[in-house]
Amino acid sequence: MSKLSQLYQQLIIDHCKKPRNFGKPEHCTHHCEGHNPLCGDNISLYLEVDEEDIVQNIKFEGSGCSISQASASMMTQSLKGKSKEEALQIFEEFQGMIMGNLDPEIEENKLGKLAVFSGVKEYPSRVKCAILAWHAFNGAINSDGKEVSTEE
Amino acid sequence: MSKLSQLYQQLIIDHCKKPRNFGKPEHCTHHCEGHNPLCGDNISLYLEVDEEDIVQNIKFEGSGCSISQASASMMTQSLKGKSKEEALQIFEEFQGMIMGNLDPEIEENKLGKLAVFSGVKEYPSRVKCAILAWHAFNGAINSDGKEVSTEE
Amino acid sequence: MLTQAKTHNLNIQLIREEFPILQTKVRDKTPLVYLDNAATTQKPRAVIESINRFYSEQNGTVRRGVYFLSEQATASFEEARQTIANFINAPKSSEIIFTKGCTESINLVAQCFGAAFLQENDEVIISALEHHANIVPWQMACAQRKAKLKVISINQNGEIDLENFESLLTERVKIVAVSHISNALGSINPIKEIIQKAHKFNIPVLIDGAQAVPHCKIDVQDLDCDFYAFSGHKVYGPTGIGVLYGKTKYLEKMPPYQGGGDMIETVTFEKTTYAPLPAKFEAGTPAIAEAIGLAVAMNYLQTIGLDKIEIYEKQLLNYATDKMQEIPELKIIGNACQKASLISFVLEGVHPHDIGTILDQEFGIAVRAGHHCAQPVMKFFKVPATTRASFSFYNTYTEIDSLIAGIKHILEVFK
Amino acid sequence: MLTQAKTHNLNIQLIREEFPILQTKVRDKTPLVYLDNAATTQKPRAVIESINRFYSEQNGTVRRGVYFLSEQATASFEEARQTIANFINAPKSSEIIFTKGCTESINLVAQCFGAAFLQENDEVIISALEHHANIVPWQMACAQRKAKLKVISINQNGEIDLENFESLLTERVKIVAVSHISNALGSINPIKEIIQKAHKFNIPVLIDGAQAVPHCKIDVQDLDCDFYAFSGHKVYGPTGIGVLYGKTKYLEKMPPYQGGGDMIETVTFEKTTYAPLPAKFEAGTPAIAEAIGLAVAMNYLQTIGLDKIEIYEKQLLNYATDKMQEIPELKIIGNACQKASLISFVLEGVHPHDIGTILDQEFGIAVRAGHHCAQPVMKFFKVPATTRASFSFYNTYTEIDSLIAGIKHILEVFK
Ligand SMILES: Cc1ncc(COP(=O)(O)O)c(C=O)c1O
Ligand SMILES: Cc1ncc(COP(=O)(O)O)c(C=O)c1O
Repeated sequence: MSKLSQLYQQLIIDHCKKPRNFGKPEHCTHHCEGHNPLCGDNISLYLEVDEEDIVQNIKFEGSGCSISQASASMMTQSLKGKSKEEALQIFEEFQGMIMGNLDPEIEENKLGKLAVFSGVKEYPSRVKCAILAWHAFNGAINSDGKEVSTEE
Repeated sequence: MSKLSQLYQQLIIDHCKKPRNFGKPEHCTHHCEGHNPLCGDNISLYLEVDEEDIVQNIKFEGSGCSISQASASMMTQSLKGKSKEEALQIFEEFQGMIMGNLDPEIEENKLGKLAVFSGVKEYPSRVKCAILAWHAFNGAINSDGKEVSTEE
Repeated sequence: MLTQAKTHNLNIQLIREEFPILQTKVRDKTPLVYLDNAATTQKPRAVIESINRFYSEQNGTVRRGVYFLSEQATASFEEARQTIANFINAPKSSEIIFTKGCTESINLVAQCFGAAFLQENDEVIISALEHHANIVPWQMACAQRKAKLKVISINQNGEIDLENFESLLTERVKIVAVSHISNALGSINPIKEIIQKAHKFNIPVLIDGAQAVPHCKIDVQDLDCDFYAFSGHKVYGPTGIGVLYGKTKYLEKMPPYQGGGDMIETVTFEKTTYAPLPAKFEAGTPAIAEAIGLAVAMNYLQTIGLDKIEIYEKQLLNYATDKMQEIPELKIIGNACQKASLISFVLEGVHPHDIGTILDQEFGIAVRAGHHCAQPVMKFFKVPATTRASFSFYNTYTEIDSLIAGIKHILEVFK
Repeated sequence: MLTQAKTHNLNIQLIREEFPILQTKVRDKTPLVYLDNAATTQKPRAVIESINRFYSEQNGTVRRGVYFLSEQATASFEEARQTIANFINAPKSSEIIFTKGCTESINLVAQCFGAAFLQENDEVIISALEHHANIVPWQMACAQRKAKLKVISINQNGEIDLENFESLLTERVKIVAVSHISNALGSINPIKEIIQKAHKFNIPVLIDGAQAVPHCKIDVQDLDCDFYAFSGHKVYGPTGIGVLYGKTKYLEKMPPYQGGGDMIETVTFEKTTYAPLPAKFEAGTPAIAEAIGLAVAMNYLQTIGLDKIEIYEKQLLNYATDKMQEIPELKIIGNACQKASLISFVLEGVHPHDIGTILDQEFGIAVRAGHHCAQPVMKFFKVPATTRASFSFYNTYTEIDSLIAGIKHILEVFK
């Protein structure tokens, strides 16, 4: 498999064309906007986190390249139902992988299908695309839930 | 004779060390200040021009390199007693010579001893030194005599 | 075809050999297909060598030294200024000010013209087609001086609306600043008309020529523009150098931009008097090697012939446009009647960023994906970004064929 | 001598071979003796080749491209920034702003710090030793904001008067700007004390390091200066590039300097939001090749070792000073205790301009004659101009002997 087809795997293209968990939920406890001014990618991320710090629901809206869209889509699948702690660990691992500091084939990890993004590390200008949704997640979960609770 | 010793001929060094017509006259009809900001050379030129447009007296004050001082000194010698018209012709010729447009050895001219400055054309950064006094002369003689007549 | 198109007589293969980078391969694999010439141009050997030669044989500072190297450097530097003046037909070389780039040239005018002429409630006119470099400096100047920024609208083809422009012309307007050619769409703007109309109101006009100087002959006297700005690196010259042409009558009334060595005549702690043009606007040691390199680039372009360049690049544009129009999923953004050799486009269902990456990785093709520092243009056309292919006279039909093949491949991947 | 002086262990001949221009002859006749290093320095082969390589293999624009050349250029450019940050021990590379030269670096601070912090009746302190580049920008900023410029006095040795400095420190003072080393006299100023004293009043300090970076190790954290400015061409790097180091806490509060591409996050015609550091202060396409070349120069200096350079240049200074003091007609201007490898002098009865021309013509020696862009210093010492010889580590004792022989010859000519 060429490096490039590794980047543009069918899974990524599929998520890009049919993003999962797309849209604005009726209720949310946390919210964050992400923006990549270099290419105009943007994302609105909505979380519903319960009292036990479990991510009960997670949805997103936005536009951008296939990498950013697929990354957001697969992130929502992967984080739904996880505890805040687990989710942040996966965030760390994902970040490690696309910065080239974690090789999912060798090192233990909880990335699962997200390993499909390991090819991104070869494309410095695309790293930001892949990480955008994750930064939005990090921003949302660490923000004060009440602040965005007006969003219903 | 090397190019350089052609520039620093004894005549020039002599005029630099003992400038002729140096000082401020009691009377003058025309006056002009010249300044070369690049090297700090400066000159004050004083003329007494009579009704028939003859340069009756010409004196200068100032400081600068040997070329500028000698040029001023020899200019005063050469222009004293000349008519305005003649003086301006010599100015043109002098300027032509140091810009390399007039060769005093070949072409007819009224430069006389001033031909000693012909070497200057080889030194672009020194052309301004040689021409400074002459520009002051040109400025003075073309100025309205009355304007500087307060200078007595 | 019965009528014969104008011919350019250029030997493109020979020309390509003059550009060392065109002989390189992308990741040691694919030959480079460089189609991002609107961002920056590649350098001919003559330019690279002139820089090398300057540093190896001539390097000295300018204007002040009484020694050999400095006199040589000063002569080459001022000769470069003259070459550039001739290239755009400026009446005097003292009207050519060296800056670090087109952006700085425009900032200089926004600040210094602003300081001299712009007051509260005055207006500045730009167009809706501008690069950020011709928007933000004016926003800053207007904010400082409480003046207003007015924007000439454009139509769906990406053309400036001249009627709208005329409706904006009032005595409150102190300056008009428009681009000669839009870097986002390629539109060639009717600057001669704009200048004439503005001059009827005695309003001076600045032309942002960053995208024009590499592609067509510029004659600032014929245009009668009051300022003309461009960058060295976009006209086959070095980075770190730009040019501002300005009419003496305005430059003389403007205060200096930066303070320092060479822009002054005398300095005391109480008072400073400024040097004559162009030194007044060139504080500090200038970009000497870069100015010399830029002049070499201009000589190189003149040897090739700007008329020929224009003809050939137009042919490349037409060829690429025709091929692209055959692809149903492709939409060209910007269809001005008068267009430079640049095409902005979007592909249905594929983001420009993905296009850029795949063209680069699979085909070694360099195109630009993004907003091209022209976010208002993107907003107008309601796209977040476009893919832009911009051609130079060293590009070939074969390279355009590669681009088209690449686009078709991408459509396959994303089908 | 019984005590052994510190040794530098440099092989000067090998070093000289790295500088192509040192192999050239002046007017194809005399070997070049380049003693105007304070004006600009010569370039080692590595620097020249890095520029050549950039244009021949890497040239692309930075920050925006998704293709190979642009990614490479961006990586090299940001690596250069990091190299420079390391060289002066800046805590973060985002505190390194690329400018076109030291003059621009100082103007940037004068304008943007001025806009943020300087108000009517505030004061700015500079010293009586400054280059015009560290005078005029402050005069301009003070005039714009109705602030006052105060000048620290110097003594007859050309040393800053620290007591006088302390007497100027009040709460009205908003910034202090002094040179690390004087280009006119060579005095090494007590900047660490100056910074400490200013900080007691919470006043930030800008250091004009144009003359210091080539000669001694700079540690901006140890100095604790708030801004540090220098030029590429004076540290063996290319023309057209300079550096401003600034503490984040000030840079963040300052408005941007120029407007354009890359310094913004979003642009609409109504409003523009600015990019984070350092991009906020780097509008437009930067001097890419020049930044890379400058980093190569810094690596080169580090390979040689700044400690060794300092020792050797001090030896050259001492040697030249001793020899000059043997000439009764020669007077050294500037006798600071701490002095860099630079000597300003006057010869009785001979104007500096004549000295410059004769040294050049007869001996191929390049020295500077003039006011060295420091007219107030000349005024203080009551000389219209001086002759200045400034040494680099590529200079030799033999070259100094030539200089001394030249001076003696001139005295003969003018006897
Ligand atoms: C002390 C000092 N400051 C500032 C400058 C200005 O540097 P540049 O002309 O490279 O901007 C110089 C150079 O002449 C200098 O010696
Ligand atoms: C139309 C236009 N104006 C101005 C600029 C700014 O040029 P630079 O970044 O070289 O200063 C550009 C380059 O991107 C441009 O295309």
